[in-house]
Amino acid sequence: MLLLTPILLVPLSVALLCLLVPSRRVMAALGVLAFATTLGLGIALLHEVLARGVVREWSEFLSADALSAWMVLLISVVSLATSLYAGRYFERDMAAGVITMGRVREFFVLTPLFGTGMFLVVLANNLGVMWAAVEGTALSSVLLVALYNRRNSLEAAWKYVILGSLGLALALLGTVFVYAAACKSHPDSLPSFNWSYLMSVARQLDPLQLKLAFVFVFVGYGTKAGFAPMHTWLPDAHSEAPSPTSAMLSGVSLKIALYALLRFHILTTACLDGGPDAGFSGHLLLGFGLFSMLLAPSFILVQRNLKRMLAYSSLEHMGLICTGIALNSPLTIFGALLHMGYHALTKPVLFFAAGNIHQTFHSLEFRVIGPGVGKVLPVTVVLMGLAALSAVGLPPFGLFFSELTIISGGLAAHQITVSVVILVALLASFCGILQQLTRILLGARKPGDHPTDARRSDGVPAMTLLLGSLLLFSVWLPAPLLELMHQAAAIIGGKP
Amino acid sequence: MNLDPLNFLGQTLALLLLAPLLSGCIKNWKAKLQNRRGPRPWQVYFDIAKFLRKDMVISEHASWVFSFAPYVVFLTALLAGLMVPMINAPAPLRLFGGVLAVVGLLALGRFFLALGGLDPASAFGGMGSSREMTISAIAEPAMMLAIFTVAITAGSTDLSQIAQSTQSATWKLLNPAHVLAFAAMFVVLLAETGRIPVDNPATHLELTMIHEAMLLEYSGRYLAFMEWGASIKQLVLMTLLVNVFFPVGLAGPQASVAALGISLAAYLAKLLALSAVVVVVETTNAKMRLFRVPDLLSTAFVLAALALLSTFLFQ
Amino acid sequence: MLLTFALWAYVAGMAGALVLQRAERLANVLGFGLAALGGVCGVVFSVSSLAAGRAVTIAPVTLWSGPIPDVRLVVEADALSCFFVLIVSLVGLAISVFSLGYARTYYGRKNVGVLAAVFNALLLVTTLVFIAGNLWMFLIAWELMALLAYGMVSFEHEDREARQAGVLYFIMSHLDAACILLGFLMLAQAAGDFSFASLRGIGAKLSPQQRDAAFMLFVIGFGIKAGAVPLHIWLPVAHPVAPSNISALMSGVLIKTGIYGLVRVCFEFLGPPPMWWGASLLAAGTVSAVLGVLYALMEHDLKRLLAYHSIENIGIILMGIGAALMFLHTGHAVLASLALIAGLYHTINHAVFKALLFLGAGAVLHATHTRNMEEMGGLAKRMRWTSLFFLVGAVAISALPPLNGFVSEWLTYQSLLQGFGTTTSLVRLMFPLGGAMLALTGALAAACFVKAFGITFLAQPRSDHARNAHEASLPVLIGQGVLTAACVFLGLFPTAFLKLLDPLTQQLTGHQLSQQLTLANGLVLSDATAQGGTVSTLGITLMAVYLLPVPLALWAMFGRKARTRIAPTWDCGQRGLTPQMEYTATGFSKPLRMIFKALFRPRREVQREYDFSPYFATTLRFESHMEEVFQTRFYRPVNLWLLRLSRRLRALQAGSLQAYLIYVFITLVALLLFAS
Amino acid sequence: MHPPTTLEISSQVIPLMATLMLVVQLLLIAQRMLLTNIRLFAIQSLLLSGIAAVVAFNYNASHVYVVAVLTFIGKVVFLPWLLNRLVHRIQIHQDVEPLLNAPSSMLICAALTLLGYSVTRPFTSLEKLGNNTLAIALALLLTGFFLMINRRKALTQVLALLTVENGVMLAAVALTTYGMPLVVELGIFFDVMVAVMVLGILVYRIRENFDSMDTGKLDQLKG
Repeated sequence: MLLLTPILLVPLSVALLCLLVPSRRVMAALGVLAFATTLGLGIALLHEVLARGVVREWSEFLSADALSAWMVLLISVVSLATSLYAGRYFERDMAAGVITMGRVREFFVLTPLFGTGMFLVVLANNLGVMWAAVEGTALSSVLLVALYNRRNSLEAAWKYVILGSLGLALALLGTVFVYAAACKSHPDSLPSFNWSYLMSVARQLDPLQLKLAFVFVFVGYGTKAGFAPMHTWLPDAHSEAPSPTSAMLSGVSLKIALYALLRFHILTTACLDGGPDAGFSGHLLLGFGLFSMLLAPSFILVQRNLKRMLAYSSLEHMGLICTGIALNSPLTIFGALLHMGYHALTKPVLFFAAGNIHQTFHSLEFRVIGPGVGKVLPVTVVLMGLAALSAVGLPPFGLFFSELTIISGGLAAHQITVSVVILVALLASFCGILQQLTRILLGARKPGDHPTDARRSDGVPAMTLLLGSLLLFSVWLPAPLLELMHQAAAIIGGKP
Repeated sequence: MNLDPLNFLGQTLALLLLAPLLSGCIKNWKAKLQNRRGPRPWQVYFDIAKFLRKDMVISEHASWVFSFAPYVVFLTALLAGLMVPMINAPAPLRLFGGVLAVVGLLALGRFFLALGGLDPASAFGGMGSSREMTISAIAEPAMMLAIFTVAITAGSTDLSQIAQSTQSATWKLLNPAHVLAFAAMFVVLLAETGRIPVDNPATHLELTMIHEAMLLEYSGRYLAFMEWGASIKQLVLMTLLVNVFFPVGLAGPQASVAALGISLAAYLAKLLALSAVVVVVETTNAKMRLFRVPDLLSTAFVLAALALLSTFLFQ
Repeated sequence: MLLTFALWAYVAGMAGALVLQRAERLANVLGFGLAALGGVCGVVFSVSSLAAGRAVTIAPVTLWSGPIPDVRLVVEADALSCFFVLIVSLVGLAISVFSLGYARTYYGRKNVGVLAAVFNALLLVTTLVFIAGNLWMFLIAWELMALLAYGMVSFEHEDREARQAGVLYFIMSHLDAACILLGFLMLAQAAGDFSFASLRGIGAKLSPQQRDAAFMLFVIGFGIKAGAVPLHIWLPVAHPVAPSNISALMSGVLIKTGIYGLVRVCFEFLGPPPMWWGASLLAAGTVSAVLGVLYALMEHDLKRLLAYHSIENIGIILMGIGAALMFLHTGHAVLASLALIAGLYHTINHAVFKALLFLGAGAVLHATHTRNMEEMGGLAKRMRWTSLFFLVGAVAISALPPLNGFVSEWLTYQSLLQGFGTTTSLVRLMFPLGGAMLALTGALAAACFVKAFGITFLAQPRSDHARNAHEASLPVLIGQGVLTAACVFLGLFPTAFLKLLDPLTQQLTGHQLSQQLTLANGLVLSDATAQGGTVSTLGITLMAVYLLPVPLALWAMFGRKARTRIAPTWDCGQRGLTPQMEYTATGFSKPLRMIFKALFRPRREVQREYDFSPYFATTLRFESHMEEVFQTRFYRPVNLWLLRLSRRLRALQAGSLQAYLIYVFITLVALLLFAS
Repeated sequence: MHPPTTLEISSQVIPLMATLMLVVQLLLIAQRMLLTNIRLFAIQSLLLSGIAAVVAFNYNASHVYVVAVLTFIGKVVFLPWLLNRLVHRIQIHQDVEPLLNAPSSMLICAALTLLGYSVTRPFTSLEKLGNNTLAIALALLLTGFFLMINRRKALTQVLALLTVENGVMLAAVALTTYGMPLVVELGIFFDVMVAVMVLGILVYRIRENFDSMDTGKLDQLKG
């Protein structure tokens, strides 16, 4: 039976349906339904992949290996939580009159499209199609960022789209180079542009050309994945988008771009392996990963806006994941993949909580929110506190384990400076997040400053779902999932 | 535990009876040196007896600590005294503690003395205890260092042991380390017993008194115990000095009666000599300002450090 | 298994208190009751297994193995663990009893359920730290401990001070966790495994540079946790603001985890120590001791004062441990054991009397609603028992005979004195000088506690709060009573207690000393040498009792007819003494402040308003500030520098799209040039 | 097989047209009038589709014809029309003000072209069409990039982006034997169309909200 096709079609059809459906509730329900289905399909895919290795459909046009399956799961979970949260969220927005029904519809149409795009990225075998899909996600998310049509959101959207599409143009050039290299190795016929095929001929490709190609792809997809110094659009977009979108952008979208980059990384490594500049791509990843990790904390330390702070924390985590992959030992790659997962479960909670705070206090500026949020939104604050603890990598949450795995892997690879840098960066961002959150969450309200329209139970289902699964998977991972991740790590490590 | 009752009783009596006489002598000689007639040496006995007989006036603010303190002061001084060899080397309580215990017990006494000074809520008492604790605090390191010097060479903190090894041939009395330590210890003695130039036992002038300020609210038998304890403490420290740093003629264990007699004579002689020195120092010097005292004590500390260094050199 | 039972009791207490948090009385009783139960079990367990002299009491047990390869949680307990479990259980027991009464003050104000739950959780994770059997267990328990303590420090988060203190504390704890992690990972790389069992003696496999690096990391990490100067910066800030029972736990037990870690690492993992390890620890200990007590003297906030004394005592403990390491280097194992015993003995002593003092401070705080000593006074009459307990604690911490502080410091002195002979290098001068500094510390501590007790409990009340103070409730008194009893026991019967340390020294240095340390069948404590010094606190006490008849007899002889009259204090003919005329805490420590001017750099502001002559001021305002030199010279500058740097970097994100494009552009060009 | 003559011709023609594209690009950079910019872009795209056509003719690769046609329809006809419409819709005629003046931007572009050549030097391409065409493609991309930095108006930035796209397409057509697989080409094409529409929408909204298209005004989000 077909697996990959429905994963693409379900959200797509839901998106089209939402164009017609009259009521907001139904649209929300449809969204939940769609991603619940994809989640189920994802799990099915997991087993399929474990059974068959690689799942192909439409004559290899779509193919899924362990890595893709893992990403499919991440996308589904985050999107599911997002659509769970979005219903109540927009209900309040409409009640407050900050948004029209038309815009809400736009959201419920675009979000599944966004999802479809991401699914296509991870399922497409053809690198060109993958590029097109990434561009598609970018375009759909741009409109989502601009949803509130405020000055700030438009500014953010503009920066996002310009930097994004520019980066993607570069990525396209890189992709073309890769294809050119393929053509060069087989001048007679029109070679297939499938990743699987390219991998098979990787050794015959011209290393110099591939290096150049990787540079373009790296800058291109790196911009989308938010590596410093190409990250500049990230805090703007993540902070100005409606909170559900922020959650998706931060939770998966970045990782999708990273995924696209990884495909090329694997290819390049396979090609350059043993050559004069083997591990070229790895070095780039390492350098930029560490740079992002070091840059993020200083912005967190003097941050004034809640969601921007969260965005920078995402930058930090992307840097760490990148570093873990670049260290290129099975353990660190595994740790990085695990980190992706835990981060995907953590960050949305923080953004949802930020959304509640935003809707209650009508601002994200720390000084406006002021101390003592806990007195107004106890439940939100407790959940947010837990998520924050996870985000700064404290036990018993999984990020603690994945971070330590990466660090110790770094030491094992005799990269002691790398490990030290990672520790320092994590420590710094910890300080920042801790003191900023303590400042607003704890304490007593200023007299006479107690918002009346505080709704205590908003978004609790979504948040508890995520946090619960986070806690569960921190202490216990089902064997198939573990196996899947080990295989994915093997793929990245170039030992499929 | 080998506690020789005779020795114990003898030394207790000696401490109790000798202490007042000694301070009496010092008072008397001081007067003489200042061309006054001065009180008779045994006047102090009468004073104590008088205090014991008198009614007591206790401050309304004072708590139980106030009444507790005199006994502690008196007993700690006495106990400390029993650990120092006076006439024959194994002091009665040698097993129960050496020099560290002596210092500790005196410190305990001082602790409660200071509390007793604070208790009646009078400004003088507070001032007195504040200064007392300050001075003792900066005197302590010098004292310890001086004691370490001899303790290290003797390889023990047991005073009798130190005294004996000091006597024995292996040890030259004029070892520079020894002399320096002695000097340091002497300065500490002046500070600890509240003598000019650190404190003036004869004055009740508010701003200069230290020890007396703490006793200001005491009367009757409490005052008696306080005074007596103070004089015992003085005796103990002097004995420490003469017998540990200069153990000439000190009788060893199981000494014959004659030996004991000689030892007693030697002890008294040394004691009187030392008191004479103290008297001379007191009359020839003026009292220092409180914030000059640290200079004096730091000199003592430096002397002790030098002593230590020289043991290090000469070993 | 008693220990398991204790742990489950903590878990149950935590869960129960959380569940019942609506019914606060029930939560209080259940939570702290179960904590006390767990404490009892812990004490019995550790004492029994130490008395039995078992080296290994719990063989490694794997509790949980995680998704990631070789991430698992292992617990094991040897003699060292047991000793520290004893500390945490004993102190925890007393504090839980105390809290039964103390938590009532929070009824209706704060969530008592959470308080009780976190208290139990703290006891749980602290115990786990001590019985951790591998790196992961240790780190997780360690981090959770920091997290929970953070929650407790900012428990009364309504006031800003508490929030900031919490942040500072958590940041420092995280820093030490990072150092420790790195150190452990360095060892684990050599061992190829994370279990403590495989780390034993692993230092031998490392190069000297690596060992030194690891040692430095551990010293910084555990030093922060223990609050050794100059890493102590968080301690006097964090401990006072927590609820008093938590302060007691933090100061009594939590900082000991640092000591535990140091001992564990230095004596078991890092292998034979070079001289400078011990020497540096000894030096650090001396500095901490002296500076800690000096800063304590300047405090008139009762709990801050106690917090600074924790720094001092940690210093004394470190002196013992450092000396032990030096002796290990010079190959005097027996002497090393003596020094180690001194250090560990002082560890438990400090745990006991510091907890006692904090509990007393808590009772006073509850009675007077202030931590400022200048507003107390006269409490000895109003809180007789509390004052008695506090006095015992004060005497003990001032290292005065016959209580436990004296005993452990006596042992420290002895080991230092004998240390002089162990080597001929100039280093040996450190021992007597350290001893002298120890003496200075002791004397200053005595001064400090004369002030603390005298100003707080004696003389006239200085405020209405103090005037209306009342004795604390029964559980509060019992809690303090338990610790007082412990102080007395540890003080009077050291030889009995030393037997418990035998398996410990056997494990760490391979020697058992309690026999050699005991004379006259247990009455007398000796220093394990033939001619060396001896002391018997019990004997001294007995002698005091023998001699008590002397003054009594004199009284009987002369003063039979003497009567006692209560009268006002002599007021120089003024009309009545007012509290304003009493000596203040600030005034009491003034002489020392002047003597150590160079260190304290006090700043004073005097404002006087007068009508015709400055000598007849109408109003007088006096202010005196003091800041720690480390704060002003190191921590603040670094902090400011970081913030400035961050603000600079902030300019990168100035909002101009052109600038952003240029970043990408430059990156691209640079990479192109780099690639081709 | 193809008659050699055509091959020779085309091997002359293609670099020529590519160079012309670069020239147009330089004109774009120097040129200040918005509407003229749009026309120039149209011309550049025309050249691009021309190149595609020539390549297709050479190898009579049918799907490259498709590319040529699509490029013509999309970039020569549709987009310029769309942009013109947008320009009229939100009446802006005043000329665009670059950050750097024309001469210095020229110099920079020259440098960038050099960079393009130097980077592409190492690998001589598959066959006679490719080599310096690739260099030109790279130059187009970099100069387009620079153009984007150098312009403030939202619309001109869109134009610059499109020229970058052109550069990429040139590479795609010239570098690979028969262009990219059709599906990819289609995907790219539609993406570009959609992108331009999205950009148009945003430009429109920005115009509404800020009463200007000066992206210099979009600097509220800091830190």
